[in-house]
Amino acid sequence: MNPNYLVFRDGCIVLATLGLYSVLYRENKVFRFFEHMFLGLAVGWAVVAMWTEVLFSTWWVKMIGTADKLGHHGQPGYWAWATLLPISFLGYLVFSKKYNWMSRIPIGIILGLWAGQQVQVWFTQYGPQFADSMRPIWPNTHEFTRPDVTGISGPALASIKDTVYGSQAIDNVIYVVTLLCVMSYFLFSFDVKQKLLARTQTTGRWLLMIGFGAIFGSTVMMRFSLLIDRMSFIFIEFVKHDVLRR
Amino acid sequence: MNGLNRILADTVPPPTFWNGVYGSGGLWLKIILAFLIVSVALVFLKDAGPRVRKYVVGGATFLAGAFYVFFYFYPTPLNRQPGEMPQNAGEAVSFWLDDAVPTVGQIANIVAAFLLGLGVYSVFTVHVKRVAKQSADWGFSVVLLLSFFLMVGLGYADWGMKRIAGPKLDDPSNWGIVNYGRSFLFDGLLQNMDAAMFSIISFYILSAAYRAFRIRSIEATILLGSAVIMMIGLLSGFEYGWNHVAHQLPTTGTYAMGELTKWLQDCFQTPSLRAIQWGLGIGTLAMGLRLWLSLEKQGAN
Amino acid sequence: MNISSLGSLVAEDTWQNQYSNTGRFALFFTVVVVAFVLLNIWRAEKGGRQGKDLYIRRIPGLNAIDEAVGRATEMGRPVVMVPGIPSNVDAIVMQALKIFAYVTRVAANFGNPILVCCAYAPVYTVATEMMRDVYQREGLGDKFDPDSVRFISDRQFAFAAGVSGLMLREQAAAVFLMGDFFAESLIFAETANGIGAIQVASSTQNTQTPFFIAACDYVLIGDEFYAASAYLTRQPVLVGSLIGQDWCKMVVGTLVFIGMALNGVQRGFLDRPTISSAMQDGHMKPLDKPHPIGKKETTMAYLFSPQSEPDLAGVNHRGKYPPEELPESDDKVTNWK
Amino acid sequence: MADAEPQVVSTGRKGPAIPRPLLYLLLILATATPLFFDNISIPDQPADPAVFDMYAMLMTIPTDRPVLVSSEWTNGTRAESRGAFEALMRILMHRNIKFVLFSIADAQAPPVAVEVIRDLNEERKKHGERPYERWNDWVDVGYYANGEGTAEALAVSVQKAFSGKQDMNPQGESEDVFDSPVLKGVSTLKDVSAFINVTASATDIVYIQRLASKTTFLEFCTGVMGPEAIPYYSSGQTKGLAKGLRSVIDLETLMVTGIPAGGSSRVPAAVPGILPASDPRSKGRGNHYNASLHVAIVLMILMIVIGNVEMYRAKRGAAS
Repeated sequence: MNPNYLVFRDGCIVLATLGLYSVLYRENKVFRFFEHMFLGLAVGWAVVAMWTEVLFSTWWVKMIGTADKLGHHGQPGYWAWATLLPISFLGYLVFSKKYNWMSRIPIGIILGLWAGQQVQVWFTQYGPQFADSMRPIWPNTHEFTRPDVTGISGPALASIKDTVYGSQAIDNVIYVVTLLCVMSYFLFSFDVKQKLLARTQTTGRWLLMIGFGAIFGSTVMMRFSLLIDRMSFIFIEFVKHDVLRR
Repeated sequence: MNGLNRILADTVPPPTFWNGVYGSGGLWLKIILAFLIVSVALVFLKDAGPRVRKYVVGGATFLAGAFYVFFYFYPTPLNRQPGEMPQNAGEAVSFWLDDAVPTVGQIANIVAAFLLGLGVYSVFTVHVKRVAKQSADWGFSVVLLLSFFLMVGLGYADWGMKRIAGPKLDDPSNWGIVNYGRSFLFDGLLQNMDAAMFSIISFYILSAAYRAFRIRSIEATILLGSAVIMMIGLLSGFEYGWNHVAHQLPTTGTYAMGELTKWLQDCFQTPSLRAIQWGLGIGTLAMGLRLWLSLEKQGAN
Repeated sequence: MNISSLGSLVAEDTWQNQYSNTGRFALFFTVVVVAFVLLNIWRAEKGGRQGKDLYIRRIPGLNAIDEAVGRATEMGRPVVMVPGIPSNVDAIVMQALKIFAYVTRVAANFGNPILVCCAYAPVYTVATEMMRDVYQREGLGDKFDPDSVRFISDRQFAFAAGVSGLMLREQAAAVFLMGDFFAESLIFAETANGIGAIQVASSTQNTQTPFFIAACDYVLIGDEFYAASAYLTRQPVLVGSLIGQDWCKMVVGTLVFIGMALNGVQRGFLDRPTISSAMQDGHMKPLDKPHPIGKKETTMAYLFSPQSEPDLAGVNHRGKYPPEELPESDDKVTNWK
Repeated sequence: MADAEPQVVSTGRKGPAIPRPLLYLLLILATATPLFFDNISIPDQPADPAVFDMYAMLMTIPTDRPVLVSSEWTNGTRAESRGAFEALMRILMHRNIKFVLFSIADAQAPPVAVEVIRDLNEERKKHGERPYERWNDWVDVGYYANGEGTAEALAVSVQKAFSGKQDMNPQGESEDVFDSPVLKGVSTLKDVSAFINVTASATDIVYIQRLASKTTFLEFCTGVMGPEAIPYYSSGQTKGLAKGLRSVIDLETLMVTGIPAGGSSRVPAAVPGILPASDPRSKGRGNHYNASLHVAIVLMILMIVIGNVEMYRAKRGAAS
């Protein structure tokens, strides 16, 4: 690519970035300018992508088929895809006072397809997690800590993995208690006047907070790394390399 | 022509009632007929009474969902190889279901894509109105509409050129003004504005942490404590120093920073995430059932 | 087990394969969950007709809705609602819109302006219809402003920029963030906080919930989101479904508890018992050499993953299509020209 | 009853002592300043077993078969994903493993990845190594709009999924990718040595649901996705996992130090490093950003402490 173009492009990017950042100080005209430009570009791209990335390959080509080219075999077209066009366009009747009920048909189809899939995927997604949570809470060895596995391989390693050591049993107790207490917090139709339930629910909430704290902590890294990268773009790639040519 | 022969094996289906040859008059006729028949049927339906309406909407929803439910409960032909025949009628059904899944999976995408026009309509009504009335901020609406049309124009022009020229245009040295224009708008501005907005979050995280992360209740303290431990665990330098000290302790290894964060993750983060997720999963399934069977009252109540 | 006795409609292999793949238990369990939900909906509807009310525990975040809208009215500033950035019209966004319909009803009665920002065109369609419906039902059909439901952009961060710009310019007094939120959650929450708006939030994405907890006034955690519409409207269908969900959670909890105990017993206390047979290719077969029991050799492990390599299970008796029935050959290629 | 259900109310509505703009300026300084100092090196001692497994798996997968690399990131998450992708490419290139590049998340993902490969080739030339050639060493099969369908198809047959795709050969002609040295003889997932997902969106679940069990599935995800990806790693559905910037830093360290025997739970033998510590390439993008990350997180913790001290003081002031 032309180096002058690159400097121009990077300059515009830096301007846009700073323009968007300006909202941190307060809402202002510069931000408003870039915000509207951003929205215009984004909606424009959605319109481009609608055809070029979705409809063209998944609908149009399927409907009319493809020509036979060298090294690329032609496919027949399936006319039934054409029926989706009028059905989809019922959605546009939402603005009609009289026929707006028809806009529910395409939405109903989308919803139905989604709902049916839920029955299909529910167990596949959660079943293995149920199984993994059934952790034994007592050790099956007299040793307390798991030995260091450095340098161990084969059956010996497999045996270590299949053994529940004392410390692991304690961890498993914590695991199961956390799991069941948090689950009890999400029971809605039982009266919490029952002392035991009230107590497990409160404990559940506290344990939940440990989990949330851990999530918070581990996601902070990504947020900061994105900023660091932007700073690297502005100061190193643009100012240092493009402008100062160093 | 090695590639050609290989692809032949199972990708070209035989001609049937349902398909037609690319560009042939027969296929076009079928396409137009299909379009017209469905359109006419829908026009007839428009004045249906409230009862019929309910059945039409509910029926469409039910049928769409029933496919996947049936697919799940009907036996799947495992270990099916290309070119294999079903053993009997029952297995023929499962073969058919298997083949139909990718097709059915596309329908939602396609319908949703057609509905994008509604979104564009919404954007236009707001901003064109503003420009027409010259109300406050109308200049910015002009900016929005202008960048919209530029993006659409250059986007389609670039796509068309790339379809004609093939992979040649993957190389920037063969680019013309249109390709540069699209790349500038998309790869340059749009993608980087995305990144800029994405990175703004870190400012907000800092201010939220300063403003709201306070030891005001047991819960907040617990949240704060585990968050800080995890954050410290992310610092490789700190971890290095900590482990160095931990190694001096009588029981080596156990107090390593990595062990602590891993313990937090395994004993608290994973089970609490799972407990929430299971509840949400059951909730989603229940809501899915209610929607599928149209048990909920339409609209708001 | 020989299932071919069920009839020759379905080949024996197919049945065997099916259930060695997803597992008979998976199908059974899914049916149980579905049945519990439907049964309780039926029970609640019956009870509802007899005027019985079923108990739901208090959900603090939801009591704040009236307060938030009331405050917005006092200040004469709009209520902003964002149903997340879904990639599909699904239960999550429908649920969010149901809660928003309730908020809209309160706002409409107070005569307070609303603004619903959508990130997905089909959602925009549903939202427009629902909100207009609310106004019509309240007899305020003429007060509904079609521009109060807007499509902003389907691009995550363009949406974030657009919505925060709107919040700032309209000086929203109450902000409701419910549904599928991702990284943009904190942008909304902090922007709203910056202008002093009350925020009621909920994300089904667990990784975002802590950010909402840190930055928002009221947060619905996890499943509370699904309980919300039942709590707000007390519709028998929703309440029944919620009770059904509770039953399912109890079943799952019990199952985990039993599995835990059973695994513990089978894997031994202070000693690993030796086993002489194990599951191979979907059948219990004697082992050449007995060995101490492993993690994956318990009843529960077999129940949940009956066959780890489904492709290896079962013998395939299917015939091949004869070559002349195969769709094409080189000279037929031109057919598709 | 109220005490059993404490409310999540956390906003302090009183104006904090440090104004927001100053806070933001501090953060900009904290992240930008360390970037100007190339020679800061912060020690790193990798401890995350998932990263050990990732490196060990990458160093031991067979070299006679290609790997499938689904690159699902664009410049929006360049910070973490580019570093991860570069580390992956360095290892693959070092071991002369051929690869196929594609995406189901974003049409822009393959071009962005190709750009990284171009940059890495420049770097290789500078160090006197042969550039990794398109068509002979890797092919780009582009973007697939229907992710679920593509994953489903890949699970059945790689050939079917990628059929009809073309790439440019060194003579500048378009040719069927299955005629390239990379994909020659590949028909199903059994013919590839690993499936590697470098992702910034939820594509990992799509693959895990449909094909992870049929091949060696490795995942590079962003830091935010980490917590949700861990359960799949611990259940063995994902064989190696790198989560965000910290894992990139760890990988860069492992590329120098290697792993002793038993260090990885999934590969018993010792694995050597591939770069000497003196090689400037051993300080990759991850290491380059590490100092800034440290300063930023320390600033964050500091602000939490200051905020709490302020609250404590205000409370005491109100009490007296």
